[in-house]
Amino acid sequence: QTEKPVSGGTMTIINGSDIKSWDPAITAGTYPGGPMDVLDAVYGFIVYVNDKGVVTGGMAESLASTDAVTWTLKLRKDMKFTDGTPYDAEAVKYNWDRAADPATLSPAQPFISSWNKAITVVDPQTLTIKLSSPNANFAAQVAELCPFIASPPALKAAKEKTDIKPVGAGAFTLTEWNQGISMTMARNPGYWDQPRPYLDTIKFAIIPETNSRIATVVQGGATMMAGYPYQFGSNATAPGVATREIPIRGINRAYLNQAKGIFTDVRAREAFYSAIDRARLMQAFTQMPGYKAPSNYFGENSPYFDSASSLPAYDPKKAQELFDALKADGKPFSIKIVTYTNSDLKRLAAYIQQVLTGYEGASAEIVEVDQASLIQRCKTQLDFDICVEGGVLVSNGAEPNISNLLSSGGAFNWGQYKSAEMDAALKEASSTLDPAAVKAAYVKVQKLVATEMPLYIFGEQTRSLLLRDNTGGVVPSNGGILQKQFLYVCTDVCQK
Amino acid sequence: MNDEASGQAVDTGAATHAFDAFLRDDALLKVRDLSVRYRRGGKIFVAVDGVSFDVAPGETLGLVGESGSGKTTIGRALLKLLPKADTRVDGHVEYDGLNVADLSASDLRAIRSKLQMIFQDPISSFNPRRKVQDIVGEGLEIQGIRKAERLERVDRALNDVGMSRTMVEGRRPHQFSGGQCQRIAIARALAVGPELIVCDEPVASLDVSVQAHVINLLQDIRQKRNLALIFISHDLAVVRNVSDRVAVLYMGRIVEIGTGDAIYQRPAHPYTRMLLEAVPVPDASRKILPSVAPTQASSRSAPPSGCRFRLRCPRAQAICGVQEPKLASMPYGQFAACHFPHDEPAPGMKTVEQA
Amino acid sequence: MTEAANTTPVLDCHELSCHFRSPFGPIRVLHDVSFSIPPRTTLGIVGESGAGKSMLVKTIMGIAPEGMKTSGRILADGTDLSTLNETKRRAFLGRKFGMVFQNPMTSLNPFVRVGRQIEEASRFHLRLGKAQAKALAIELLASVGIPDAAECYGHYPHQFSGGMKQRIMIATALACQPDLLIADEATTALDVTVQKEILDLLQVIQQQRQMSMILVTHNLGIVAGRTDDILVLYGGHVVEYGPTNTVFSHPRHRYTEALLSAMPRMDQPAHTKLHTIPGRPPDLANPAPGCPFAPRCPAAEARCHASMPPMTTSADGKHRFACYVPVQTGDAADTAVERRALS
Amino acid sequence: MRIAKLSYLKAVGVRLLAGIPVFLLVTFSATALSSLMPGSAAQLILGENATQAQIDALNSRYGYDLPVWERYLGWLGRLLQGDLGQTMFSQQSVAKLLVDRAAVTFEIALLAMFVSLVIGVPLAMYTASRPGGIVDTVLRAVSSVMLSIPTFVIVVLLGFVFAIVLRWLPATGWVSFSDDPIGNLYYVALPVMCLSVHQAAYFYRVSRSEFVAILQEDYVLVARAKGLPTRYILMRHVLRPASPQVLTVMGLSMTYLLGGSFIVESYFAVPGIGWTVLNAVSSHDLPVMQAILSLTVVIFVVIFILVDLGYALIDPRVDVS
Amino acid sequence: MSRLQPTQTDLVPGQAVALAETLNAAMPKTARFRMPSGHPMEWFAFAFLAVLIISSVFVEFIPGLVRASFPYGDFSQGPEWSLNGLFGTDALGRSILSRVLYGARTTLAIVSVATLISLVIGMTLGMLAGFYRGPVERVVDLYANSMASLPPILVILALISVIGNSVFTMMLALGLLDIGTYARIAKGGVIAQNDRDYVLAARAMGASDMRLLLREILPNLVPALTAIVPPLMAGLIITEGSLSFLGYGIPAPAPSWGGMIASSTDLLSRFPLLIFGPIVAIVLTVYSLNTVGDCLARRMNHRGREL
Ligand SMILES: Nc1ncnc2c1ncn2[C@@H]1O[C@H](COP(=O)(O)OP(=O)(O)OP(=O)(O)O)[C@@H](O)[C@H]1O
Ligand SMILES: Nc1ncnc2c1ncn2[C@@H]1O[C@H](COP(=O)(O)OP(=O)(O)OP(=O)(O)O)[C@@H](O)[C@H]1O
Ligand SMILES: [Mg+2]
Ligand SMILES: [Mg+2]
Ligand code: NI
Repeated sequence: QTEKPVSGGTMTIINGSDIKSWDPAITAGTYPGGPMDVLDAVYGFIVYVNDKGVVTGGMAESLASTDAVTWTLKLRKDMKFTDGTPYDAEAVKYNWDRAADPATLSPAQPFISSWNKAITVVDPQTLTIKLSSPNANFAAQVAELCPFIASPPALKAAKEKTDIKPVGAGAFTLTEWNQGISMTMARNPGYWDQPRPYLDTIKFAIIPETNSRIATVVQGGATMMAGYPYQFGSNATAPGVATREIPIRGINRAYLNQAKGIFTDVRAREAFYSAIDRARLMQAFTQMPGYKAPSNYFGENSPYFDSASSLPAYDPKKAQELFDALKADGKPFSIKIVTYTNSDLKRLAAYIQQVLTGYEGASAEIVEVDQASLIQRCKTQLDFDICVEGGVLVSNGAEPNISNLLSSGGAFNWGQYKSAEMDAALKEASSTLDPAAVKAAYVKVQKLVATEMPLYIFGEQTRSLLLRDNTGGVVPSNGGILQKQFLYVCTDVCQK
Repeated sequence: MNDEASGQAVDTGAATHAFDAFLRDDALLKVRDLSVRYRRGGKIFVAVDGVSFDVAPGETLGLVGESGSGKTTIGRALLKLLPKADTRVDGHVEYDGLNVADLSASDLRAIRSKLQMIFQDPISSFNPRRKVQDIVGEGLEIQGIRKAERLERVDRALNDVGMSRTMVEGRRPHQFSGGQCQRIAIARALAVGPELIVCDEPVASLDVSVQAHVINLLQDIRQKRNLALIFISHDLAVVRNVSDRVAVLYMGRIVEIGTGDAIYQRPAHPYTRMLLEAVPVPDASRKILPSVAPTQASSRSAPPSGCRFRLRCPRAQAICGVQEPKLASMPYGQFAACHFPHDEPAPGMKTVEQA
Repeated sequence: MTEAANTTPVLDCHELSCHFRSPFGPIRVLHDVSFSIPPRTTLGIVGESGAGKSMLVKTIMGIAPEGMKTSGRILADGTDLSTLNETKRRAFLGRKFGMVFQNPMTSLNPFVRVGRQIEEASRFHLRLGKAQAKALAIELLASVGIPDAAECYGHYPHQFSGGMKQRIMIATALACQPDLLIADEATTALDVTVQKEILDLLQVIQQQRQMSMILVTHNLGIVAGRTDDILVLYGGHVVEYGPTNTVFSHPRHRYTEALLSAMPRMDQPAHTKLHTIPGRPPDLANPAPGCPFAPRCPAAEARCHASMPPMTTSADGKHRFACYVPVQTGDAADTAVERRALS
Repeated sequence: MRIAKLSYLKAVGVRLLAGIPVFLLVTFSATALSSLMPGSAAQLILGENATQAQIDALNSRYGYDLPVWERYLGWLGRLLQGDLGQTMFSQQSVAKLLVDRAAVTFEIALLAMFVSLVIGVPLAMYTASRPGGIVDTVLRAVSSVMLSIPTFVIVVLLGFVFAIVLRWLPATGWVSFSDDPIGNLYYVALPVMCLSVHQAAYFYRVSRSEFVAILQEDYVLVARAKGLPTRYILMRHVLRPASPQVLTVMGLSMTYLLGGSFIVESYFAVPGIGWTVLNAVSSHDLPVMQAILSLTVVIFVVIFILVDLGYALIDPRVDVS
Repeated sequence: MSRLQPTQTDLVPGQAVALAETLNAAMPKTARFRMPSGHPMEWFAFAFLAVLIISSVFVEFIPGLVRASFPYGDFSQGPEWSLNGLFGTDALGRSILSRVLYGARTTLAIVSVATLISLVIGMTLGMLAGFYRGPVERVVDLYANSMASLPPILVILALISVIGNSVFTMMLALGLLDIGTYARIAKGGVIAQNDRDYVLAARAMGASDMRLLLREILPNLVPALTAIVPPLMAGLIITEGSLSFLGYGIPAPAPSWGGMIASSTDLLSRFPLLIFGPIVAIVLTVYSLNTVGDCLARRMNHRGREL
């Protein structure tokens, strides 16, 4: 960055939907435009994972450990919430204890309750946590699952979840919330990292329709939106706009139901992999050519990438043989694809269906549900063979996503994949701080992924921002959420 | 040609009570104190008010009166055809000794073949979607008469009105002229073998040349079948031609009732006179001298006290506003409801005898 | 006819013919209708429904329905209407002629105050100012026998009874002091007593204002005693035209005769058999070549079916009829006139 | 005068009362349907990792596990106290939200109605007096095509042309009139245009056929017989008799405009009730949903009262009671 | 005393009878005696609907036309001059023309069944309400008013989100929509006819209520109801499309027009031609239905005396 940041100005970030609650304990969606993106502006990440995958200090100075068992959180001095109460170790402990209480209904409750009893407040700026077993990814998990600390009096004052007022110590304070439409926030003058934040005002606008979102940025009606290059088309080169890739790789995946149905048979999973050309599937999905099928969970430029084991490649002959074999065993390959009503996903599902019908003895049925019911349908009711959830899941940082996806009972393991070997390998990877040991463990994981095919990984993508070309200070963290305190308005077009 | 009527002269001598005088015991249809009230937008509107009359078998009773005087309402009340909602019918209608109000649905259906109706607008009294022979046979079909007999009776009825089944076969009403339609309507009424037909302005919508056909036809059939008719019309010339007796209605009440000769030659009620004088007569030898004084019709919903005609009446006096005149016997045999009835012959009325 | 200084006919029609186009060829509704109305006289036009009465007066007023083709000459007060363009003609007619329509319920605009409807023609044609026009309207209302004329000026049509509405219509037609008042079945929709009042009113007004008048009706009783001349239309043809008295006492055309005897009369006893006219009115779309009445005529001869009888004039020259076998009266011989040479 | 006023009041009262059953039926059905809907707001609040037990717990905390009628009566009771509740997620007052959003929708709807009237009615008048002419034929064809394009297609096409290709008009967003009148016009243009395409054609068709029918009326014939100029006849004798019909259509078109606002607002991200209710349905924001449904019913009732009163004003024959 | 019907011959067959009808029609003062204009467009509308219905019913038998689900060419190709490529290919390389025709089948089936449902229920309710008035009428009015007070999309949206979106539920939900409209029209027709002399005449003959309703009144309601069926069907097609547009349409495998438009809307700025085929189909169909409705309505008016 050669440009010198200046203070002042307003930015509008377009999201696809509004947040549902200000409860810092209830967090979901570490992706740009997700709820955590908005909460970050008010609460600020206590620590965040930067785009290199390194845990970096945010509101706290650091969260670190030498043995992966005892973790020390160092807070900054004299931090205050906007209501004047101190942002200190007690406040942090209060927030985490609250989240560990089942009555709070926090989705991170199982994670936090496994260690919150072991929190020791050393002094107002220091807090130690002694884990029961080593976890090298603890800091990353905190950044993902419980990064937001709200003013304890504000939390106590709220009777119900939805009563919670957003009182944090983050870069901005909420001034107006027009539910479902827009949200306006003003600079928090008491933010610890002066002169940041640079912006006077930050706005979140909600526009559900992708084309309208893009057009709005192009016309200058908003500053930025997150999306994928394929969506931008020629708008990416329109005057006044720029695109910025968020260098965090994610995978497009679908869940294969291994609790019941045809996919309990590994041959069926292999057949499915062989039957479809995943590059072409991605092309159908995005309507852009030039995709390459990912060979495994980690991408080629991931430090953990292992070229030895790779997922089955497109092989229609093999697929047909497997379908026939399955049929011979009395297991005709006829699957139910569950997805939600989004036109890209519909296209994806329709493509799968179209390809499968090309095989003899294979067929697929598509079930569309609305986005809110998808989780219920797939995760709770297990009523699917293959469940496609939109979006990409960040995979280069390994944890916590990899465990969530692949370990038995993992939060994202909708397919109910269960493998003791896999669990052991994952545990091994996260219980050491030695990079070589971690890599070795992940080689095992990749081998298992390639042979057991716990889920359907069909594409890899990075997100991009479509933004006005005078937007500076773009610092992505976690799944691509911008650290908003760094944003500033360039006087002219920003230099790279 | 006025032979049948003479046999039915009203027996005035025996009457002791004026009210009963024009009523008889041997009548086919007895109407006593018939009142009909409509409710319109919360207000009660008396369309027919205490009307009593009789119709003997084979007799024709003409009902005349201005528009809105309640002629149609009376006709429909007799046949129980008034809308059920917002309508109240009081009084007593007796047909052949049966009180029509008390009849069960099936008895009513049986009686409907005896009592029939012909409407003013022949075309609209036919269902445009149905074929003419079905329309004529409908009453019989409802009575459950077998097809063979039905066809035969339809033929007979059509013959009576001077048509034949081949003429109507497969056709719909709108393919016939007004006069033909009215004949078909008559055939429809005749097919069920009625004893009394209520004709509600059956010729009002017809041209003079066609009207004559229909009137003659009705007369012939009446004679042949000994039908009783209630003939509603506002055309006094037509009523004169067809009726044995005439009742003059004014604002829902009978103001004068009696034989045609009496009413037309010696009208007692001033209203009857006014009506008769207003009839345009196709006689160019009489130059008409216009009178200019406009008369004001009284409000129908809030009728004046006493005699309802008094505001328009040239003879009205104080008593007319106080006491309501009752129907009373007049020297020429008719009954009129007037305190100061006329007894001289109607001016300018040429009768056959005088001519 | 009345003697007068100015004898230019108020209206003079020469061989007026009208036809509509239809998918089955032209429908001729009027055939060579000729007549004239001297000042201060009343003409009755009678005929059955569909005979073309309304078409005749509408054609004269220039308000015939779209798609009607007209030929023939109409002279109003000596001016040939065909020399005027559409707008001028309408304005001219609006001033010279007043018209009262059949149905008073529909011919007054329910949305416009009656005063306005009465005065608007005078404001356009006579260029009267607001106050003047209002005064005129009130005066007209009073003259047609509306009590409280000044108050009624601001009322809407629905506040009046049918008879009153027809009086208002008459007032409307009188607004420009027309030379001729045309009443097209002006009383058909009214009760007998009201009908009489309206007819009387028309007659009085005609005499007061020295106008001419056309009474269109299908009821022969109405024209009897109220008109000077009478024109009988049948199937679009003039079948008889002459002084009212003569036509009623000595009808010459078979149709007129039949019509008169088909009417029930109050001076006949009950149950008198009426004379009927067999058959039905002519079908305008498929006209027979001969006399339109021939198919129904008891006296029809072969030539009646073959060609239209010429207009014949009676001895006194006033009574005309188109019949080969007219009803004989024993009077002097009739003269057949060359139709083209008529008036 | 006083009596007249009173009778108006009474007429309004009677009609309002008649609207009550409709109101109850609609709002009750909304409660009933919402309780049958799969998914819940709790799910959305808690996020995707929440367990079913957690969701149920939150639902019962908000009283969404009560029987339908209890919930409904509760809502009704609060409504009677003037409390429409608060939005599920942002804890705004629903009443205030409703006012803000309805103002936007009304502005768009009324402007669209105005534009359509101004385009449709004069053209109708012109062509009705010259039936069969070239303008008539062309407009007839154009209007029937316009009537046949679904609103969502119009929205997509006009949005594409004016916002995406030409970039003349904003693709999304809203500036309220009180903040910036000119900006408001800029933002309102595209939504109004989209809604007017259909409405203008509709008004044109209806009023043309009404004008044609009235031109056949006897009283128009009378006016022509008086020799009055055509322009005068149209203005004085045709326009007003046609207005009850136009008024009816205006009333009916409000329903269309509200329905159209769903699509227009959600496509152009305009903060009106259409978009709000769509959001509310998909996010299970019951208080908002109920409030907007109630509002639509009330709007409907009020519009019909206004139309009725309008008849009474326009048509001297109509008696308010 | 009042005016006559133009009397016409009953013995001259053929043309004269037809003419009599025409004249009958011409007589009421509101009717114009002009040949109904816009005839070419009406012909077009009838022909288009006929072609659409036939080709969608027999779509499998159209020679050379690929199946709707068949990957015919590359993704998102523009139109080309061949049967299958006439409208181009969609985002999955399927022939848009073929999908439009198969979609016509789905759309028309849904809309027809929905119309049938609402017509039958609405007509029955409306007739009962008009005939018996009283509480039946109040219930029907309540339903009709409630439906009319809500934008149809909202109603359907609520229903679909409860009963799920399949072809079948869509039929049901759309079927509920127009019941009120049909009921209202049937009710109005019955009330108008109730005072008609022919109903009175049948009553005077002793006809039972059932007979009056079915034999006398119903046949005369049919024209009025048929005339509004096409425009209401057009309305349903639009509603179905709007739902798909909002993302609540019928699910994927069944091609429907609304769904096709919705799925191409997202790609509009990149592949504007994709949307062309289904829009043409939907606009032409709605246009034709409206035109046919107008035509029927006019015919009905011309018949003069029917209702
Ligand atoms: N269904 C009804 N509801 C309310 N009022 C009615 C109803 N039918 C008739 N009336 C009123 O009752 C009065 C009598 O009507 P009715 O039809 O019996 O008169 P009428 O003598 O037959 O008149 P016309 O000569 O016009 O046929 C009229 O004032 C009419 O307005
Ligand atoms: N618009 C029209 N197109 C074609 N023919 C018409 C039209 N209007 C009227 N006619 C025909 O013209 C003939 C004359 O009609 P007109 O209205 O003049 O009759 P009328 O004598 O006034 O009858 P009525 O007594 O019924 O008023 C009728 O046969 C009618 O069928
Ligand atoms: Mg009557
Ligand atoms: Mg006429
Ligand atoms: Ni004799």
